[in-house]
Amino acid sequence: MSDLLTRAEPVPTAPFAADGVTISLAPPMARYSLRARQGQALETLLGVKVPKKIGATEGGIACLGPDEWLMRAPAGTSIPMAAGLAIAVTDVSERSICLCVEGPRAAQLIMSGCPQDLELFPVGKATRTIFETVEIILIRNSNDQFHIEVWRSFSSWLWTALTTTASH
Amino acid sequence: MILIHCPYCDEKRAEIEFAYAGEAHISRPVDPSTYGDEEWERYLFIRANPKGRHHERWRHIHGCGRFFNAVRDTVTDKFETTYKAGEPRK
Amino acid sequence: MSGFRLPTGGRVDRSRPVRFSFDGVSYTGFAGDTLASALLANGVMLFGRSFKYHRPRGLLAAGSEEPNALVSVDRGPGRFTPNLRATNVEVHEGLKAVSQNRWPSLKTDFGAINDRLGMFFPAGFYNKTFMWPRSFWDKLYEPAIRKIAGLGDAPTEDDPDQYAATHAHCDLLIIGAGPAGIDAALEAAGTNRRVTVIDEQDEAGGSALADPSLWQWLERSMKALNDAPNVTILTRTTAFGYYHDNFIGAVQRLTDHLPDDGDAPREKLWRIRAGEVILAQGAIERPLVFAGNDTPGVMLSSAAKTFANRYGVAVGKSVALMATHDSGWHDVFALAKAGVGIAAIIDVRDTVDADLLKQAADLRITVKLSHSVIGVSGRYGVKTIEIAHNDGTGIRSIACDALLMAGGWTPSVHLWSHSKGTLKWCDDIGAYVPDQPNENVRCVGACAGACNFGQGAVIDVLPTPMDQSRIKAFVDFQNDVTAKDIKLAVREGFRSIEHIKRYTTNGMATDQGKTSNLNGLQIASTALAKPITDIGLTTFRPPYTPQTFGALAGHAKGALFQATRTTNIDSWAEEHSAVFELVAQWRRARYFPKAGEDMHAAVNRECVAVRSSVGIFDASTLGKIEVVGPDAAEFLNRMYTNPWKALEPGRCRYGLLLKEDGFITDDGVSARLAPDRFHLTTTTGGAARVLNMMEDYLQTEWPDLNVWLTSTTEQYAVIALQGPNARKLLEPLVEGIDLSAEAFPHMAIREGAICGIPTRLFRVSFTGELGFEINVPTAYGRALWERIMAEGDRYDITPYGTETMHVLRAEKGFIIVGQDTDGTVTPYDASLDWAVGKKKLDFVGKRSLARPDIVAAGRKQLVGLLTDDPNVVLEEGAQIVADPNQPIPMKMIGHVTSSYWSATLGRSIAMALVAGGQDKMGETLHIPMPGKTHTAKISGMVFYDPQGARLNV
Amino acid sequence: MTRFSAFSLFAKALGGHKDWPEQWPDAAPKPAYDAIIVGGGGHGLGAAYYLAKKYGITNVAVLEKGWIGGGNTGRNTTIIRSNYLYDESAHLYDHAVKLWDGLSQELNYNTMYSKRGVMMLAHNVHDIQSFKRHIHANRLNGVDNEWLTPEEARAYCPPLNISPDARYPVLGAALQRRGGTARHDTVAWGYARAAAALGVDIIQNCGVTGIRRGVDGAVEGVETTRGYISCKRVGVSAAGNSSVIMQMAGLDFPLESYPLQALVSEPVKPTFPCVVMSNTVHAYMSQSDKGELVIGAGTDQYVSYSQRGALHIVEHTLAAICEIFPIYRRMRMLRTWGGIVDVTPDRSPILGKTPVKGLYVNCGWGTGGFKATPGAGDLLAYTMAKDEPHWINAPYNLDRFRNGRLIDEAAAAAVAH
Repeated sequence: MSDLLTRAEPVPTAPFAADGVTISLAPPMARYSLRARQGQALETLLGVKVPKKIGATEGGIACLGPDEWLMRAPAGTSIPMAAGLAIAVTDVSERSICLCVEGPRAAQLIMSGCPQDLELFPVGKATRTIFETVEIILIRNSNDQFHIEVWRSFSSWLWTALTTTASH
Repeated sequence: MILIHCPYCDEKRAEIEFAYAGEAHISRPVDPSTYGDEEWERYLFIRANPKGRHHERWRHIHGCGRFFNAVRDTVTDKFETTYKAGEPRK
Repeated sequence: MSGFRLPTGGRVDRSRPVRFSFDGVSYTGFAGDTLASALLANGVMLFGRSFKYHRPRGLLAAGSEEPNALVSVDRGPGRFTPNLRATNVEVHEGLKAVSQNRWPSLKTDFGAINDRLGMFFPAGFYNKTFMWPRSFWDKLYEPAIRKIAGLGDAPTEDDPDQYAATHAHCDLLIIGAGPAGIDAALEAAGTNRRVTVIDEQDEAGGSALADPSLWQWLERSMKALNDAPNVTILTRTTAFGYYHDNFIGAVQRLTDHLPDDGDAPREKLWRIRAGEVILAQGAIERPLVFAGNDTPGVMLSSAAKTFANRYGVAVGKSVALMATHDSGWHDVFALAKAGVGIAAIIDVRDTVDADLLKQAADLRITVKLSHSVIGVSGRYGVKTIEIAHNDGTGIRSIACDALLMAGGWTPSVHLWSHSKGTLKWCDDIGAYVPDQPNENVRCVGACAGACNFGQGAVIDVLPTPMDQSRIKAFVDFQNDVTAKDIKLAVREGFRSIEHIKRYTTNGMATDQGKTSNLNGLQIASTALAKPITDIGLTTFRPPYTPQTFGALAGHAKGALFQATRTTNIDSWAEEHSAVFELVAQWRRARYFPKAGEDMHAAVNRECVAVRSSVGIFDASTLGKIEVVGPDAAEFLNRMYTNPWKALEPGRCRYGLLLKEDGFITDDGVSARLAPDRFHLTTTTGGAARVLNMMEDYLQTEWPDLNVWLTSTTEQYAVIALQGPNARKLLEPLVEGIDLSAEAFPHMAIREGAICGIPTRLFRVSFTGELGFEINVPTAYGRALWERIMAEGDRYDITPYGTETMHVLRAEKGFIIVGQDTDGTVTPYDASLDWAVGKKKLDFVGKRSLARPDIVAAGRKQLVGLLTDDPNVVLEEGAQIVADPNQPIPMKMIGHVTSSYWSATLGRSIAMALVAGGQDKMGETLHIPMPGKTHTAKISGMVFYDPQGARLNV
Repeated sequence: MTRFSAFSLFAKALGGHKDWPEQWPDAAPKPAYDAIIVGGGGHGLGAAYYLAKKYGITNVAVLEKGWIGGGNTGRNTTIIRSNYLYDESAHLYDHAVKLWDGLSQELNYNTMYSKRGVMMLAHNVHDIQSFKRHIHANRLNGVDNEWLTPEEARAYCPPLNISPDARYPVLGAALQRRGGTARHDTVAWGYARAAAALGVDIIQNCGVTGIRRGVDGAVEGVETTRGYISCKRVGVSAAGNSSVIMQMAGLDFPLESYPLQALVSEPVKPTFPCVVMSNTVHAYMSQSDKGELVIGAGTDQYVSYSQRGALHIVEHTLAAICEIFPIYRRMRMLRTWGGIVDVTPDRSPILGKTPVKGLYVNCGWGTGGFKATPGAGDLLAYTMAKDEPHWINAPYNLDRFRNGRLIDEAAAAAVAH
């Protein structure tokens, strides 16, 4: 649908590479904030399993809070808006961008500004946290690969912070 | 930077993920218009501010986003416990 | 020349000579030297001048407790650092060090006049004088005091260096890599615990580095630790503070020891969270208090041993020892074996261990028991010392060129105290030792009080036959605090050690009392005739040693200090020479000047363009919250002052939000998209605050409501199109939305597409013109903006900024929360009665609106203000009075909140908060400004199109 | 009282300074007093001094649980200014500034009041509007406060970075030339010495453990760690501990106590000529006579009596300082410390009578107490002597939290205290 207008991204689209770590902008994706008192309600609505434990991820859905899930899916994916139900589905696809940080030094780089103990942060875990003064959502895809979801207007700051530290 | 146990995440997290939210268990009246000026002042402004055991609210604002309650010693800054919003005063 | 390099020994690399300079004189040292050891090796004994008396000073210590030898190091432009301890500065090729706090030179310092006049400058002298004549304080006395005070010069240029920071986590943190710390690390090596060991020196080993008999052990141990995968060792790293829950701050020095550091970070801040902490910080030797104990060449006995064994430097050719503790004897024996001449051992004690006497005899060292040093001769270096029997008899002098002091040991409990662990007094070592922990921490080795350096006597001031009130026996060397200063403080009624510290400044120098606190306590305790434990102990506070501002802050330097939030359209504004302003964390285009235009001209042009054709404005920074759920309307009805339940889907409403105290905190236009879905907007600065406030009420007061809040501020780029041609311009671009006045009235919202992009299209206006606010997915904001600019060309579309937006809204009397209101303004004060639901039983802040002072007459109310002279644009913030001729202080009845030149109206307009203003319509008020008093009449707030005819088209 | 002067210093020097008398006797509590001040900080000692000096009430005791001046008096950044917005505040703080002027001579104790000027930086349009509002209000109230352009601001304070590219560029500043600093300890000691000379008992290590009230509810005396003392007129000036003391009299107060941190650098030669405050980046700084850069940090977010702050607060403060004054990045932090500040809902003090007869209170100064020291002492003394507030402190009553007549400088202008 965006064949007419082109996207403008807040950080370079070319990856940044330094010793032991690369930082790159993940391609656009669909993001939905899912809110309900119980995960079951969402499973009924979406017909997929959703993680029940805060911090767990399952099939692109991360449980961020007792009644909050973040769904990340291929760009263009649309889901029912749950009209009338005690469920809140909100499209936040463009609220944030995703920085992909990977390499043997990825965890070390993120810990430069994030108080999480990433040596004890299991693969598959997702959480909202903070990098210095900027809020992020941190997802560990593999031992050496993290996704950082950050609101667009903060992302150029985060890009500078990560690339500066990585080059030290 | 204190460590705070979030009763929802069930993890100890760094203080900079949290926002302090004042004294706990001061609930808004169902119908404020029934409150006289002094009751209303007490609700709005009067605080225990104890030297010692303090019931207080925190929000895991850069985490699960939930407000919760805590009992902390204001002299040592050590937490006695944290518990979910809505649970009875500890 | 008194000091020199020993032919052999030490850990310096004699195969790598290093050239450096001190006060312009060039010297040679070896790799591994400190500035102190290298200068000693070259025979330099004079390192600095003291703070108050400007007395010549040499080295007291060999480590970070050094109070005297402070130097400045100049690494080139912007890289000047004052007050560095020569004992911690590692020499490198080209190192440039200079002495400080002296004029014109270190050898000849005019400030030393203070020393001659010292008797007139006892502790607290400045409290007692410099009061007459009164005017002299600002003009003469204070500037003079300041000139003489201070140590080195401050840097004068921006620091080009980078600084780094990180968080770190470990299961066991060991602070101090001396023998005790290394043993603790070896114990944990090879376990599954993550162990981090940090040490402030360039090399691990601590006291072992000064004891060749331990070097093999040290090498073995460090190899084992370096090989252990679970152990991390950080040298040149100082743990400076111990904070809550085993959070330790440490700074690692990365490049200052290198000749050329390229662009690597200079220092790195480590923010370490540890499961358990082991403190192995060792102990610091105590100086002795006697006349002349600050003469260059008088130093701690352990320091002399360190210089000899670690750096291969003798502190003198003929060295004497003044001891009250066995450890000094062992040091001297070591020196003798290293080939240093020993003049004598003087010990205040009547008896010492027979084995010590035997060793001294074997080494043919003269020993004087029951004796004390009572004087030192030589201003820039020790020439002779005078000693006397403790009973004052038998005064004689001994020739020597260095005098060592062995006064016993003080465990380093600084970090333990930061952690709020308790201390207990230990009589046999005459010091405080750790008692009960407050965190998961324990002390090992000397800092736990396990100083197995032999026996000692605890003496406050060495016995002397001289009048103690006439001699300068120093306790705090850097601050020039003498024993008699402390006695004076006690005499003047300062009894708490905190008072004594503050009155005498004992322990307040850059060494923070590492060598002076205990001696000060002992002297105070004697003077007060009270046990030391009754006097208290000054609190240890971070940092353990001084730490660079840049290290604690520098990682947040420049662009990284704090994020500047920008919209997707910001880059376009920048390319089109917008002038920006900062609003909360955002940067927004304020106006778009054309060549030669100032703000006034640009804003006039932009205003006229909007009113006559169409303007385009980036409104993306407005806060947005999506409110979703069956109880959405009920929730908003409880939050906002006005009713929300009856709002039809597809319609918008202005919402006013109060704090529970009844004062306005935010406002915005919100739309109902569906029965259970609202799109809220907030002010730019209020977005986060409002969301947090709403979450608070929702989660803790009304958890029963089925409604959820999601910030969508950054989901949408928002482009405002305002002006009579807005619809015409928009029509060809929009799909699926009928823009006609009938189908799409003012204060309505429609969903559809624009240029192929889904949009939430608001028909709203903050200008009073026909207007639309186009919400599209953020990434397409700039592209859409450019498309509309192109399409709008035929309407001469004009981009405008926040300044023009402010003028246009003021012409219509729309308020800006935070400018026309200020946290003390109620809806009634702001003339927004219409926005308060009279029939509503409750909403946040309603009860407070009934408080006596809120309903009282005479409150300041928002009104319009028209100057009698239409060309006068009042200054925002100008104060308003009823009677301009009254004397100062005047009775002020209000102030101007907004004031602009209205190009549309051809005159100035203003809004003001005026006491009882709504009842004063038409009245003339006065605005006294410097030089001129303006007059203005109170009016309504809507200056343009009061009927709203331009909106409903 | 031995008069302090260059001459007495000279004379005593010849005697080896052996016969300086105590500056104030270490008094033991008497069974009864006409007036008791709880809290031996600058405010409390000042109140005792003015009670004796201006109102002839000399049978007064100051009860200090630790050592005098050991609380916020000895832990603050010593900034003095009076350029407040509201009439009530301007009158209150300017009353104090007028007393600061000449205090050294009145007390015969050099309090080192240095009129170095206090400059507040404006970093955005809102700051400018707010500062202009202050300046115009101050002018009509007779309080000096003037607007400076960025260049004028840098001329007044050369280390200031006025580059337009700064994250928070300096768009101008408000300067109060009469503002400045003083030596905090000497204020407490000077008042103690002068008050003692007028007969006031300064009683240290004497904590108040209870307040005894009679059948009519009026104050009868105080229980202390050193026994009961009878007294019908008790003034509480206990800063961070005010809530605790007022609860002894059965009064709940609109107060919360927060840790406030400050820090100093190593001493250097004169480099910083004035006081600079920036509310937008949360930093303020001056240079002491000793040469240390004195820097105020923020409060921690939670209520605490621990006098122990967090590292990230210091990190942020120094980052802000290094942004405004980049030449100081290589300066080094020598000492940090924490105080306990008692904060009211409108961040203005409570100074006056309480619902309990004979009980008076001076609290809630938040981070702004030091500058008000002489004024607060004088007004508390007046209120206790006359059993009614002076017109200057009348608005600072407890009723305002009930009737809504708040004095909220911060809400009005967001200027740091």
